[in-house]
Order: sequence, then structure tokens, then C-alpha cells
Amino acid sequence: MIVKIEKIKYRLLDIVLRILLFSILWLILTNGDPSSWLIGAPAILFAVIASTRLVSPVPLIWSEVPGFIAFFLIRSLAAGADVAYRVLHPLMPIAPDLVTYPLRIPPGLPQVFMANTVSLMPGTLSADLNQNILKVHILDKEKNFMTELESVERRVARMFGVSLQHEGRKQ
Amino acid sequence: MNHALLYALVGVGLFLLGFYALIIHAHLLRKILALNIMGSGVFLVLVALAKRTHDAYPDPVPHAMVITGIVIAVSATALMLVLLLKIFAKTGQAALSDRHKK
Amino acid sequence: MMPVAIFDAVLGAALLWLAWHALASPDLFKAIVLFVSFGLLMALAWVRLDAPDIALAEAAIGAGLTGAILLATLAKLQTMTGKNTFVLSAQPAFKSLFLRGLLIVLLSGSAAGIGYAVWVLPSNSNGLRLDVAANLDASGVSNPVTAVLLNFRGYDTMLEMTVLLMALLGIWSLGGLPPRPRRPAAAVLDIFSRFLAPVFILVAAYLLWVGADAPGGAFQAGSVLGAAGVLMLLSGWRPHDRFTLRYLRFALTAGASAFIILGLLTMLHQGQLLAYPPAQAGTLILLLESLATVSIAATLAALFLAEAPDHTENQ
Amino acid sequence: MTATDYIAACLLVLGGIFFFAGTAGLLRLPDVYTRLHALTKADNVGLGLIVSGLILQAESWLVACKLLLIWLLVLFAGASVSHLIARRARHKGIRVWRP
Repeated sequence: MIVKIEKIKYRLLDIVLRILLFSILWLILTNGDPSSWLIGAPAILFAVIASTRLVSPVPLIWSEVPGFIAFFLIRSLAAGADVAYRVLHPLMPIAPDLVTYPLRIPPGLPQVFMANTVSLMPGTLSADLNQNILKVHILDKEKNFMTELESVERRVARMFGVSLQHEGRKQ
Repeated sequence: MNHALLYALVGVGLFLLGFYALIIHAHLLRKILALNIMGSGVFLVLVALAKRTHDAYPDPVPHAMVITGIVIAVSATALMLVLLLKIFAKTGQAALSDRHKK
Repeated sequence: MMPVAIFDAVLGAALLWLAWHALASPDLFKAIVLFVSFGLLMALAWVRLDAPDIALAEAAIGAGLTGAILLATLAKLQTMTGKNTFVLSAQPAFKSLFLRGLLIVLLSGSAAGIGYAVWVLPSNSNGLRLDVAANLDASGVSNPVTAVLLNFRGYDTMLEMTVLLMALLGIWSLGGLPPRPRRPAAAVLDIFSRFLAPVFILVAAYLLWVGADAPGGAFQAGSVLGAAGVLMLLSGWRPHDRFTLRYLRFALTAGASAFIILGLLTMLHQGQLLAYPPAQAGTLILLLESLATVSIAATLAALFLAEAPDHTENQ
Repeated sequence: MTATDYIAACLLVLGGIFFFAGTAGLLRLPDVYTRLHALTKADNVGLGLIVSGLILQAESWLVACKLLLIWLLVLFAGASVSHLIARRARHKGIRVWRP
């Protein structure tokens, strides 16, 4: 019984959060025009219904989010600068390769989030994601891309509050 | 030269380019592309001529007609493409050719 | 003033160049990609001609949706022939150089004629602009394009909803296309479409709302919503997974039925087709537009899928 | 012009340079995978800089949020679509370019 009430509470909180999120989105889109809610209210209702059916609740560790954002901004800026330097350099110093990275992060949203993040990090581009294997295209194989990938994986896992499975596999 | 006039002339050019391709090419997908480009040319002429007003606001009636036209064009294109696939499945050819009349 | 004139000239030349190569490229895939870029540049041309409403519609429908349908057809052709790339010699319908020359001469003649006709038109003409401006207050909306589409020439839009429906019925009565093989979508695409679909709903609603007094409206909103549908279809979702086709049929016909019912009511009440009483015009237009948005979206997504509805589903 | 205007102008110009680099990469790089590198990373930074330049000039926080939202959407779409293109290219058997 108590478990059931907890479950209902959790679902209710989830729905309230979604309504809040889409209301903020609507506010941003319409510049806060009060007359817009005539259409906005039903639209938010439909968006919430669609999103509860399509996306299951995302358990984020909120205290880890600012740290991830800072990490992401710094690394993606470095990524842009790195690739800009390479293509504007007269000799174009690149040494591409395709590597296989066995993922330790659980499947679903965390894996997809990591794949998308990897594409914006210096020198790496996710090229396929299949059964816990991430194929990564590397712009320069001389560079230490493994630590890059591992640090992304660690950060994403921490933000989603999941543990890295098979920790000892890649020794 | 007024820039609306320039776009109107580009529209005329697009229409005739599409018309030429429509007649010249045998492949039906190309003919469909050609029809779409002819349509774009006509839309461009309509809207460019709507801009001949003295002040900043163009005539909204052709604008509304072109928006309608764009939606009609996409639905006609979708129907044509299905017809194309049906013809291909039947004859093994994506072209209309006299040689198959028997 | 000068840089703008250069921009116009470059844009005009680019449009003609892209159109020519889209029509002449031997590789059909390349031709379609060039056609999509042509559509995107057309959207720029609409902006230069002060037609932001058309620019929105062109970018979403002319470039986006038409491109998606063309690429889907090309993929079908490839699976039918078993060839991976579809390179086609630009084989002409007739080879005779004399006939082609004659055609070019005739078309150049027409180009000169139409061009001259455009050139000598009076350089300023208000068209129907002043009539629209004079009656805008009574139309219920303040965006003149929306006023024309939903009020002054509402019958255009009514017939257009019917044309959309007819195109879909045409495809369905041809038997539609055989269903695509349903492979599980890539995880990245799956998450992408799941997260974006609710955002698309909000953006479509925003376009619908803003259309009353700024660029936007039912067509733009419908195409954004339709694009969300196409995205969901691409990631393996099918309508009969979630609800029966009765709801789909309702969505497809809502716009046209609303127009017809309102048309009849206004004929009985006002004596004229789609002549709204000015006091209620704003509300009626909003209602019509909302239903039209749903119908346009559903029809565009169904046109993209092009599969006839499965009859066994309803039994 | 105030100091914020100068900073905003610098950010806009810098963003333009990154877009230029992305386009240069698209033309210079040898295969589809390396081109995707240039497009996703350089254009993401370019757009980010332009958006932050515009946020400095935004008249209200709602407009600033709208600009930020545009950047986030492009980020999400760019990363996802480049992954899908690379995946399709691999399935089609397009080899990785090696010097």
C-alpha cells in the first residue's frame, strides 16, 4: 500500500514537472503574451500527454548538472577550436581512424546521450551505436581519445545516477 | 532596376527551364521535379508582381494564393510519386515510352 | 543599397543554376538534394519579396516535406531494382537535334514574350491591397495574409482542404504502397523523435496562435506538426500502434468538414458562403484554423507514408 | 557604443569565423566522416558564440531564453543527425579515408 502511494506521488510529481517545463517553453515562445494561453493551455495538455507516452521519466541527479554543463561548454569549445585549426591549417593535419568502444553505461537514454555528447567533443564522432558497442570515428589517432571517451562516459553516468557496469572489463 | 522585377524575370526563367525539362526528359521522377520547378516559377512571378505597391506593404492576396499553391503542389507531388511507383512495378520502367505500345 | 542588389542578383542566378542542375544531373539522388537546396533558397527569395508567410511554408513544405517524399520514393525505386545507387543517363524523350533546337527556339521566344509582358506592367499597382486593408478590421485577425486565407477567400482554403483529402484518397484507392519493412530504429533516432515530438506540438500551436497578427497560421503550423508525424513514422511508429484508424479518419477530415459545416451555416444565417459575423470572426477563424492544422498535419504525414490503411485493423 | 556592444560584436565576428572554418572543412576534408566532424563541432561553437553575442543585446530575458533554446535544439539535432549520417554511411560500406 505504501509502495503504491509512493508510486502515485512519483508519477504526479513527474507530470507536474512536465507541465511546468512546457509552460516555460510556451512562455518563451510567445514572449509571455497573456492572450496566448487560450491556445497555449490545450497545446501544453497535448504536449504533456504526448511526452508521457513517448518519454519515460528521466532520473537526473540535479546537483551534477551544473558540473556537466561546465565540462561540456569547455570541451565543446576546445572541439570547435581544434577542428577549426585543423581545417584552416595549410597542411590539414588529420589522421582519421574508426575505433570500437565497448560501453559500460546502461542502454537507453544514457547511451544515446553519451553518443550525442561524444560527437561534440574534440576529435571524436559517434558513428554507430549497437548492443553496448559505440563505433567512434577519430579525427587524429595520435591523440589520446580513450581518456576523452572515458571521461565523457563517467560524467554522463554520474549525471544520470547510474553505475558503470562491468567496470573491470576493459583492462 | 527594381529588385521585384528581377525576381519576376527569374520566375519566368524557372518556368521555362522546368517546361523544357518536362518535355525533354523521359524519366518520370525528373518530370515531377520539372513540374515542381515550373510551379515555383509561377509563384515567384505572382509574388514579385504583388510587390509593385508604392509603400512597404505588398498585396496579400497573391501571397495567400501562393501558400495554398505550395500545399496543393506537395499533395499533387505525393500522388504523382505513388503513380510513378505503380507504373514502375507494372512495367519495370520509370518512363513513359512509345516502344511499349503493342 | 548596392550590397543588397548584388545579393539579389546572386540569389536569382543561384536559383536558376540549382534548378538547371536539379533537372539535368544524371544522379537522381544528387538531383533531389539540389532540388531541396533550391527550395531553401526559394525561402530566402520569399523573404526578399516581403512574404515571410510564404517563406515559412516553403521551408517546411516546399523544401522539407517534398524532399522527404522524393527521397522516400527514390529509396523505394532502389529496393525495387536492387541497385544501390540510382544513376540514370539523362536520356531524352526524343533524340532529334532538330526537334530540340526547335523547342529551344520556341521557349526562348516565349521567355522573351512573357519577360516583355512582365517588364511593361505598370511599375506600381496596389492590386487588392487597399481593399484588404480597408476590411482588415472586420476580418477578426490583423495579419492580412491570414485574413485573406481564412476570411476573404475562405473558399480557397476550403477547396484546398478537399484537394489534400482527394490526393490521399487517390493514393489509398490505388492500393497505396506496400508497407515498409519495420526494422527497429537506431537508438539515437528513436530518442531524437521522442524528445522532439512534444516540442513540435508546442511550436505548431505557437505558429497557429501567432498567425492571427504576424507571419504564421494553419498551413505553417500544420506542416510543422506533419513534420513531427514524419519523424515519428521514420523511427518506426505507426498510427495503429496507438489508436484505431477511426481517430485518424477524424483527424484527416476535421478541417474539410469544419469548413463545409461553417459554410452551410453562414449561408443559412448570413446568406453568403463563409461570411462570418464580424463580432465572432476572430473566434470562428481560430476554430477553423485549429481543425485545419490537425487535418493538414495528419494528411501530410499520411501522404508521406502512402500506405493504404489496414482494413483488418478495424474488425 | 558601450562595452557590452563591443563584446557582443567580438562574439559575433568570432562566431562567423567558426562558421567559415566549418564551411572550409566541408570543402577541404576528404570524406563524409571527417566533414561531419567539421560541421558538428565548428558550427556548434559558431552558433553558440553568435547566440551569446545576441543574448548580450537581447531586450528581455524571454528573448535571451528563446535564443538559448534555438542553440540547444540545433545542438541536439546536429549531434543526432551527424550520428545518423555516419551510421548510414557505414552501413552503405563507405570506407574511412586514411592518408
